[in-house]
Amino acid sequence: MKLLEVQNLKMYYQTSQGYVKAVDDISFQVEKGETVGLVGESGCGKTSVAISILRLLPSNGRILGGRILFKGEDLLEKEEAKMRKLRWQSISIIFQAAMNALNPVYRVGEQIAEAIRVHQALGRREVKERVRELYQLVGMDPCRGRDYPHQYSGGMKQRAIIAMALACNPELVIADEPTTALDVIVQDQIMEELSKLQRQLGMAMIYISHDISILAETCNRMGIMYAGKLIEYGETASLFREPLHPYTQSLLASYPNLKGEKRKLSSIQGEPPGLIHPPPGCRFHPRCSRKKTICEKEEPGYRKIEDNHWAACHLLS
Amino acid sequence: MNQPLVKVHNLKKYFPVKAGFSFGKASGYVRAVDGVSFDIEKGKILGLVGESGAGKTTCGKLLVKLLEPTEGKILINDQNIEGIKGSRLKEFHRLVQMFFQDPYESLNPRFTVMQTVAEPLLVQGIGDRGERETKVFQALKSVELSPPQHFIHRFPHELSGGQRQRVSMARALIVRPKFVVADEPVSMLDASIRAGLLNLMLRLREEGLSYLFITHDLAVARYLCDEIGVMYLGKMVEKGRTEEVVQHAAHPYTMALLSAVPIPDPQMRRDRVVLPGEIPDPANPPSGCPFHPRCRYVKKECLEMEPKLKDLGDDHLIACHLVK
Amino acid sequence: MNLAKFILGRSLQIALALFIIMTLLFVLFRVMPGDPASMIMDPKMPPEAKELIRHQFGLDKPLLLQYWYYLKNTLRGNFGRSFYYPEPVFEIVMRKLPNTILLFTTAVILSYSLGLPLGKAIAWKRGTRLEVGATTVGLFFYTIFIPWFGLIMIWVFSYKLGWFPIGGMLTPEIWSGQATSLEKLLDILYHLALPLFVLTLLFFAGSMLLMRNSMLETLREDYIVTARAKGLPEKIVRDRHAARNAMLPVVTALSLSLAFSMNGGVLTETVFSWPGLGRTLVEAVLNHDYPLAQAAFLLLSAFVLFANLVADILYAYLDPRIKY
Amino acid sequence: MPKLNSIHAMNRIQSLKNGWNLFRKDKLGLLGLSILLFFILMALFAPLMPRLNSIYKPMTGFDPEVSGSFPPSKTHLLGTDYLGRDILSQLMKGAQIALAVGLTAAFTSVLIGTVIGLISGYFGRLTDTILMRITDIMLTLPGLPLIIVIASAIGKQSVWIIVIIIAILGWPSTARVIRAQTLSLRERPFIEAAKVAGASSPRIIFRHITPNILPLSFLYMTFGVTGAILAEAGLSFIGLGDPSIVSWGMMLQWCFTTGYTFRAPYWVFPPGLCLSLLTFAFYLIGRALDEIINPRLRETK
Repeated sequence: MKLLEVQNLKMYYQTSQGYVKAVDDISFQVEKGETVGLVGESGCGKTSVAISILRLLPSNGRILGGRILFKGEDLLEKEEAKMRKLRWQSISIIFQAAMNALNPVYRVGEQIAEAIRVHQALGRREVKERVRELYQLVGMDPCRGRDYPHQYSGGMKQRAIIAMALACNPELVIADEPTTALDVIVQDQIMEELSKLQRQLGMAMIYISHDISILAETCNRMGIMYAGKLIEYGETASLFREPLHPYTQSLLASYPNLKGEKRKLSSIQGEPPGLIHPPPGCRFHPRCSRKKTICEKEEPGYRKIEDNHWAACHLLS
Repeated sequence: MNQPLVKVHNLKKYFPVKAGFSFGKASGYVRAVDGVSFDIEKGKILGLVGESGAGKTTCGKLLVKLLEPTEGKILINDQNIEGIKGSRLKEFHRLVQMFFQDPYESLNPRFTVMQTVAEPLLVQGIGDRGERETKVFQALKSVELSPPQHFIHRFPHELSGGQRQRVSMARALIVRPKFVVADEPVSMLDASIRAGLLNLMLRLREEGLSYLFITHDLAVARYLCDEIGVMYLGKMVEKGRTEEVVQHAAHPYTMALLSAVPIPDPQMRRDRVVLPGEIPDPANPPSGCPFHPRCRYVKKECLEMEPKLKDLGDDHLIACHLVK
Repeated sequence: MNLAKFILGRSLQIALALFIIMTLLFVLFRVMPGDPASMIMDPKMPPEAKELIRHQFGLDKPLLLQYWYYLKNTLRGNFGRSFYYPEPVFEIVMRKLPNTILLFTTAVILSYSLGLPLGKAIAWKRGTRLEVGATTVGLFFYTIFIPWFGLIMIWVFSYKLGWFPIGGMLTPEIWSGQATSLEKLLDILYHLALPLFVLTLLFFAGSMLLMRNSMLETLREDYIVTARAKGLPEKIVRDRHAARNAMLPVVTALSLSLAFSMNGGVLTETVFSWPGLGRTLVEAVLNHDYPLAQAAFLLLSAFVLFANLVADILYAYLDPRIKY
Repeated sequence: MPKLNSIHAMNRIQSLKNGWNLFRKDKLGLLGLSILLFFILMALFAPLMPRLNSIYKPMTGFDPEVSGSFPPSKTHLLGTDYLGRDILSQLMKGAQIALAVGLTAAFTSVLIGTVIGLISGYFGRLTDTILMRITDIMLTLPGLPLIIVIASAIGKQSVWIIVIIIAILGWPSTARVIRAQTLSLRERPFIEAAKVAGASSPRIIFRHITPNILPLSFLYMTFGVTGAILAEAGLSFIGLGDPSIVSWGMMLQWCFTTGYTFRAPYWVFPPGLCLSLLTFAFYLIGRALDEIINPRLRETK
């Protein structure tokens, strides 16, 4: 059953230089209990997708089109009060711990309890008990709930944020760069923990990351974003076996590997475009080694290659 | 065999820790680098890997004399660099240069690319104005920023992250150094840009440049380095030729580090050894083997005695009691 | 926690500051060119009395010894006799101190309890006409010339409308007669109203602007997005998460601006003839009553330093990251 | 190859232009700038008044036809003071004094503060500890009372002595900010890069750190002007100003001590209003500059 359907979403930021077209006509779906990854380089609009789903736009952000269906209901049509109830209760989000996502002046346990109290009519005792449970769930000592965020290490903050995200048993959890700025070993601990919890609790997850290698092991399906567009979307295995879009192909070839043969890395010429005046036609064409004349003029549509594997590229026709 | 270009012996750097109100008195020391030795031959790359707080960056800064060692000896090109000052220090900086981690912070925001790249020549008193400009053009071309006239008048905020990093590299390369300390130069860049810079560094190595390459990413280290040294809490715990370390890691920490690296291929399942806990406070390191609190194979010996580096043969060194 | 140690440390700093002020006063009034004796002796005194004071203050001794006597006398509260009033300086200043505390402290508390909520509210409604208007008016009052504003207030409310007295603190008829304490209290409030209003408005503008800026900074923090994502009602996000954190820089600024606020306090006391330390200082200086001026200044500084300490303790209480 | 010098000059002009474009968007900043321009014009035209007629000399110009303070008339557009001197010409002269006092005092104190902050931040250690302890103590002293005490101890009431006192007492706030900025700049990798390039300490201080803190010093100067003008006016109002000079504070003092306060609103209003408006203007300009110099504030728009 489809849990979340994002259809033709458009989200722009208003700036003095013009509109930043951060999310431009993006569609994808998340089934119940599955994990979907969104990969893209910095500034490609992946975080904007996340905050659009939760409708947490900054004051200059505008959703200019599209629908976001959650269990069949359009979130963009919902009243603010109803939306507020839905946040965390049904859809929660895991922010980067390095980004100060915990309020420095309150005890961490209290911040988790706050999320529970808003959504569930529980007594003080029960809330306390639930917080203890959550701490145990993410492998932390419940006594640490009495500490303030600055007393935690990066990895512990991230665990606490995960515990907070799971507080109300949401059906969908969005993890926005959950391990960026953490060391390799702690990153591995956190990813392992998240996979375990996802299997155990059965919620659906959207992972957002700039690092395709982290998501390769975690996600059932994956979307590749480039300059505000979703350029390829499909089953992870299929996407890695046979990447369709030239960008995906080059991206995969730019990762060094620890296992297997050592091969020369290929890099992509140039830099990602600015999103105020993105290139016409296919946004990747200025950097594409196989571009044709049509790529400069016409925007490519999605083409379905296999079941559940799509890409937007003129070369595929 | 070649005479090594860089020889480091028993290098130590302790930082005093000050507590609250005490006036200038140190209440303890952080042993950021604690007895590290290695050699780097001409045209080779040694990778230092480890988690943050392992002392990699301090090690790098000691080699370019941004910090003075507490103890130990550094020979570069057969010259002991201890206590050199004034004109000899300037001369030293023609031989040894550095690539920095953060492309956004390593360029003076008020300097144009021209001013930035020409600065080493200016302070070293190399060439006249015209010669310096020619050299800046050459340096920009060598880091693949072309055409150079496109870039020389720009300010850092008008460049992308990858371009800034190239400018920063051009500044280091303009004095034609023989040895470069590269402190995580690609860790803040996106994958597609990272590959280009790694290939650039490999090309420069072909031209005879040697590096100390500092990274937390073993996959990148494998791609770039001839040798890998693994650091943990200021100490070298394993060192050897890259493929040897990657394929036949012997130290439990190296094994854990290797197993934590994600593989960009869903077909390949790795055997995860998830290491518990986090790196301890370097101001207060554990007794015996610094890794023992997180080690699965910990023995009584490990708590009491610090293991020495042993040679497994073929220059593969390891500091662990498990290996006899 | 170590609150006692923190307070002790800060108290030592205050003692040091007072010592420096005392030394400064000594240098200013005794070492500066001119007859030092004339600075602490009334020119109208008979010669014998002068000789006595000269001896008492050790003015016939070497400078260093004088300094020692001066410090001893000051610490004992022996500031000498006023040139102008027939009583010891110490008694005069101790009588004035409560009046300054009453006016200044009430104004600070009142202005902050009004300014913080309003600053919070206008930051929340950033970009609206209300916000722009309140900010502009606030800025105007923040930079207004207080004596002038005070005079206008007196002109309107006392002179034209006759609602309040022109100045002073007490009505002699009430205090010499058989008035009840309630009547006396009301009389003080009647005199306090206008100067309090002026000073409060002035501090209020500052606190509101500070809170607004601090709030705008805080609203950009990531934990505010987290709070919204948690589905918390807007009011809780604003009050519990944003405003609570925005308070921290405001309190820091409070402790730094107390000394600055005292400028306004002194001028207000002068315009409204409020019998506090500030007005005493001004009058003493104009009357060349140097012993009184010194004592008034010393006490005023001590009061500001003490208020600073209170603000620092408040900050330490508000911010859990402070470990004294 | 193009002449690099001229290109760098162009770049500088370009960055000034960008700064102006940002400033222009701040309506309050523009308001401040126009008020300031108005007062600058006033100061510039001040010398013209006595040339028009000697009764318009701000200090000594007595009108034989009026004795004492009178409301505005045709010859005295803003009225006269208790000696029959023209208030308008006093007001214009006062603009000159206020600008001169404010700018010199602020410039001097910011200069001292910048140098001390730079030294403290760059060299650190004991120098830093001593300088910052002094700064902290000075910051906790009540400023105006201290100026009053020092001015009275010195005895001579000259406006330049007052300027010097204000300047000497005003540096600590700048020093603190510049020190903090220097400290953070000193740790930035581009300073390390300059060291690795072989640059000497003077070069690092003057070529790398100073250009990056000057905007901040300039910003503090605009705020410093406000403080200096208000301090001089306060001192004059109390009666410790320079009696040989017509400053706005002095005008108010004359009015206050001669007992005209409540009888001559035409005399009380203008100097106080000018004072408040001028300091307001500098503050608004400072605020607008702050948004340009500290980009954190800019992002939300």
